[in-house]
Amino acid sequence: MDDMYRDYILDHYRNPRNTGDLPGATHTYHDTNPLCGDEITMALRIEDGRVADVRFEGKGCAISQASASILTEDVKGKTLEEVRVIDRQRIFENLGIPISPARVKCALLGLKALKGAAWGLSTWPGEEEPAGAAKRTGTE
Amino acid sequence: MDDMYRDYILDHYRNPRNTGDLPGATHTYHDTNPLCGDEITMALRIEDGRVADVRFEGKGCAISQASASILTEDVKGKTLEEVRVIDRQRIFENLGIPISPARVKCALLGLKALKGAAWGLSTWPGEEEPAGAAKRTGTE
Amino acid sequence: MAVVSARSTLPIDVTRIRADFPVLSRTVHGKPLVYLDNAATSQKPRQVIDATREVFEEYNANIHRGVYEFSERTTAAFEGAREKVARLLNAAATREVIFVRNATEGVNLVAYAWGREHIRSGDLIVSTVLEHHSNFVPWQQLARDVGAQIAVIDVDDEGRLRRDQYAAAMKRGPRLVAITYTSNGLGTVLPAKELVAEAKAAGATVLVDGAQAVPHQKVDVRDLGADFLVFSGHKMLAPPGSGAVWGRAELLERMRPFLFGGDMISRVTVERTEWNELPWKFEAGTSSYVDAIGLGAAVDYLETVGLDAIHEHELRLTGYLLDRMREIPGLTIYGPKTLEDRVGVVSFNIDGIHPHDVATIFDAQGVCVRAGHHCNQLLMAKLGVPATTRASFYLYNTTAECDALVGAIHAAKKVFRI
Amino acid sequence: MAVVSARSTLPIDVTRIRADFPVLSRTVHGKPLVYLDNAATSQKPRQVIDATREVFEEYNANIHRGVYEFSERTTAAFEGAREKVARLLNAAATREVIFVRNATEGVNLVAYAWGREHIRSGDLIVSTVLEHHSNFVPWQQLARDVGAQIAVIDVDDEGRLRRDQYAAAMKRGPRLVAITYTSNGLGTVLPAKELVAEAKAAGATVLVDGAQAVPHQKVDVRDLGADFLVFSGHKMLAPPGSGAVWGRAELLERMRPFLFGGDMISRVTVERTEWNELPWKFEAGTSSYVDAIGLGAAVDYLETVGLDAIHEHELRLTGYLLDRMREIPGLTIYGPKTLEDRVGVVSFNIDGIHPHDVATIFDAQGVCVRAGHHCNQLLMAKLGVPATTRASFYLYNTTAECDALVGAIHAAKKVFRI
Ligand SMILES: Cc1ncc(COP(=O)(O)O)c(C=O)c1O
Ligand SMILES: Cc1ncc(COP(=O)(O)O)c(C=O)c1O
Repeated sequence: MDDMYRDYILDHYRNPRNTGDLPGATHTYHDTNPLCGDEITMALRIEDGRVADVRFEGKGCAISQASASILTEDVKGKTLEEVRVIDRQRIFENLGIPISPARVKCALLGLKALKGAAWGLSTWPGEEEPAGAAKRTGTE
Repeated sequence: MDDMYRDYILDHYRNPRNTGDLPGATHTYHDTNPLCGDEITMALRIEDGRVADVRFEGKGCAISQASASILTEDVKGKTLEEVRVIDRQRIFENLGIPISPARVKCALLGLKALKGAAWGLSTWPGEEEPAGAAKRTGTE
Repeated sequence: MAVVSARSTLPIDVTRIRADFPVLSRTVHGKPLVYLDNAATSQKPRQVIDATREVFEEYNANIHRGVYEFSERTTAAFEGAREKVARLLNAAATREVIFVRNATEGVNLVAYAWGREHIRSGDLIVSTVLEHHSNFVPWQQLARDVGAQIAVIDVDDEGRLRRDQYAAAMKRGPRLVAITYTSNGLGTVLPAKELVAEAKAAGATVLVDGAQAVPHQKVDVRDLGADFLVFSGHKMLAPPGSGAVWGRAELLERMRPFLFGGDMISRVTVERTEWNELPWKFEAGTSSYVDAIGLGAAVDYLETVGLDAIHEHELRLTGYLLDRMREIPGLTIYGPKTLEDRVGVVSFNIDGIHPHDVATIFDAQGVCVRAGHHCNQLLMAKLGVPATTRASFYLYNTTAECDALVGAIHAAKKVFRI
Repeated sequence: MAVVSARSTLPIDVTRIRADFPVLSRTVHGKPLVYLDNAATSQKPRQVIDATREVFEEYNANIHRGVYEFSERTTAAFEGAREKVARLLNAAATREVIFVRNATEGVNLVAYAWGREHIRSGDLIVSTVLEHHSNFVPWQQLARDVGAQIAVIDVDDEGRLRRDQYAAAMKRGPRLVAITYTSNGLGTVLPAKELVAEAKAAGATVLVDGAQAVPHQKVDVRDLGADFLVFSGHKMLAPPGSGAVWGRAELLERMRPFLFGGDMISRVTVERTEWNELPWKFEAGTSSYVDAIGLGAAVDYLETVGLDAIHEHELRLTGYLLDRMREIPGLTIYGPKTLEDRVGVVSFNIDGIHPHDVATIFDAQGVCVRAGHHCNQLLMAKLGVPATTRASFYLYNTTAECDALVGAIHAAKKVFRI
């Protein structure tokens, strides 16, 4: 487990970067994972086709919050083209920890909110699960 | 199989006793086994509480037709009280052959029509299956 | 009567296949089992039995949302089965496959969730006299409730659909066409693709009952062109409790759910509920996930043998049996006279013996067939009989079993002194 | 962490019981499995697994109407399972037991077949904040469709039903009361018999969701006095795909069928259909007969151990775990503080750790629990949390497993440096 809940993950969870209101935000999107109640709002200020600033607000598990926090660091200053190619693999690499199938939705919630903010899209290149992966949904 | 389709069964099937119209019938009842399309009409002439005459008409499998034919022979002349006590066991004894669970409904169709004729009842003492017996119904 | 192995000229290796089915080596009344009731349900190979037992013994947990390894494994096996079914049918997307108990529930799902929304008073529903009750009664009841009409297309003397009547019905602008692919009563294979095309051209929504087709031949939903297809797993080597509705995603997306409860929701408040995504929107409560995993294993098995080979094998058996039966006097054989439009099912009557008596005598020989109306009362009315005796094949049947059936027919005639 | 055997003071012989469950000797991430997700689904004993395998290997055939020995045997096993369920519930008649896939389908059956006939605009439906989505969303949707109202009775701070609110709702003359017996989210056991009596006195029809009660205690429907009871087999040692609606025969007789198709008819013509008798009138198409046979074997198993003994065993485990957890700082435990009104379920949160993280860390220790809203979003809203971590017991659990859970809580706090 120390594999997964490493110091930097817990640090991002407890001290998330780039949080709070984003004055002058040009794009904002709120997304939730209703299965666990995780919520993330991503706000972007896009200037000249670049992410001039990014902030998020959220609550939820360590994985979703750390993942979103790391993602904001990753996208700041990037062009929209560079942002577009961020895929699930990149998120996993950013996290640098093993993500079990049940936790994939947690890890990707920030990306989903980001893409919603940037494009208002509900699908995002590279966000889809690869064939063969089982999706998670909620029952007992 | 020769156990089951004995000469007297086939004889009752091919040359059913007491068939045709019953002039002066006081009680008539038609019943079907929709699973196989078997049909039987029982007609009784009750006089002074006795079965003065009985006739049936039907079509269907050898078991249902032979059983009805034998039953008519059994009840002729009986009092209603004597008729009332005829139960499934009596039918099986009258038939004198092994009846597998799937054929029970065939064997009892005549009794069902008879009781319907005599009492217009849908249950008959002793007709119910004993606890533990599975009923048959129709699907593929 | 021993069941001998199939000759090497047969398209599949029946001896090897039979070894996979434990039940096929059982005896009935001291005779080797000759199982010819496959249109009712199929037997199961060890691979399917083991797949279901493995879940229970190795990693069982409830699917979806479980944040632990067993639940992840069970979920992966369940969703993997869905992908296998989607591939088998060549569905455009895995989410077009909804697991249901059986074909019957599938038709009802469409009748409730699509039909009650779209079929209005005065609308026309087109059905056929070949339909199993499961693809007729739901529409009859819907029509009754909303005041729609049903046109029941007839068959000709050989049990082929009356294309003239069908074409005429299409001119009346039906809202829904609900037809079977293969008749369980006669073995008639309908020209489903053509019928679907005519119906689509007429503007109808089309449901195809694939219960007797998906187990026995390659069915490609994209090629077929219908809107919905239903089938049952238990008729294709899988456990009862498995089955699917395939539907076009655009339609399924717009449909309101049918059953409400756990797993099919995304958010519930006192006032309102938001639905889950496809396909889970239609899968309320704990699915029969072990049955579905069994269906996945059954699909693997069928694809390994090959559905084209299975179809060819059944064609040969059907031809062989029809030839042998035509030699026997006093038989009425129903359905098409040629193999062109029929497969896998031979319905018949022995003159002077009721089908129930036939089946009882066959049983004493170890030969299992159906006797009855086969949930085809409209067809029985058309044939003018209350019931027929029906033999139906699957991949593990042999010509020796056809011979056993022929022997049983002679035995029945002997018992009845005919 | 070894799972040690239960002491002889426990009401059942857990060591012997555990030996019947193959999965319980498996390991997860190298640790012995500690399965504490029984409210989601139960594990299966060899007796159940073998009963289902035996069908497939020895005598499988489709049930009902088959005029041959295999079909008779399968039918007898299937109908025998129904009798076992009827006896378990002390039903007045076997035909009051209808097999369905799960509790969810059961509620929907009643909502469609009874509800859509009897609930009218302006009528009142009474539900509770404890309901599983499966016993809430069907009524919410029905209410929406017909313009009825829903009153959702609240719970007090310990998760006990607000009897004052309930009594007030009864004064409003509800048409239907749909309540759970035992809460899957908190383990609260409702005073079902009293609630049913109040509802009946108010003239309501009453459905009781027995999904978390029937597996864990003796439920006697005649004593309970309700009109309908639903439950799922998979939560009581049986395969998923099995479950039942029990209903009072007078009501079931008058209800129109829910699903239409094969087996539930007695006669079909183009114009109309006559229904089969109870219970088959409500069982359209090929039933999950192997799952149902598994349910019969599960009932046998539970009755051999004894439901009172199981209940007592779970009470002790619940008490033991609550005591041990109360020693741990930084935990919030939901539900009644005493054992009087709770059993089998312990829902909690570790301050500062989200339940999903808790479950992931537990999994690494081999401890399987649920993390989430448990299909109880109304309850979560009431508790003011998006999710909880939930441990739930069954007959095979041990105090050593409670200790393992406590160890996992400490491990989670350590991982999170709390
Ligand atoms: C109280 C309660 N009702 C209903 C259900 C639904 O059960 P199923 O998913 O088997 O239909 C559950 C299962 O979690 C439950 O706990
Ligand atoms: C053509 C056809 N449709 C539907 C069904 C119904 O299948 P199930 O009973 O599995 O729902 C059958 C089964 O006999 C069938 O042959």
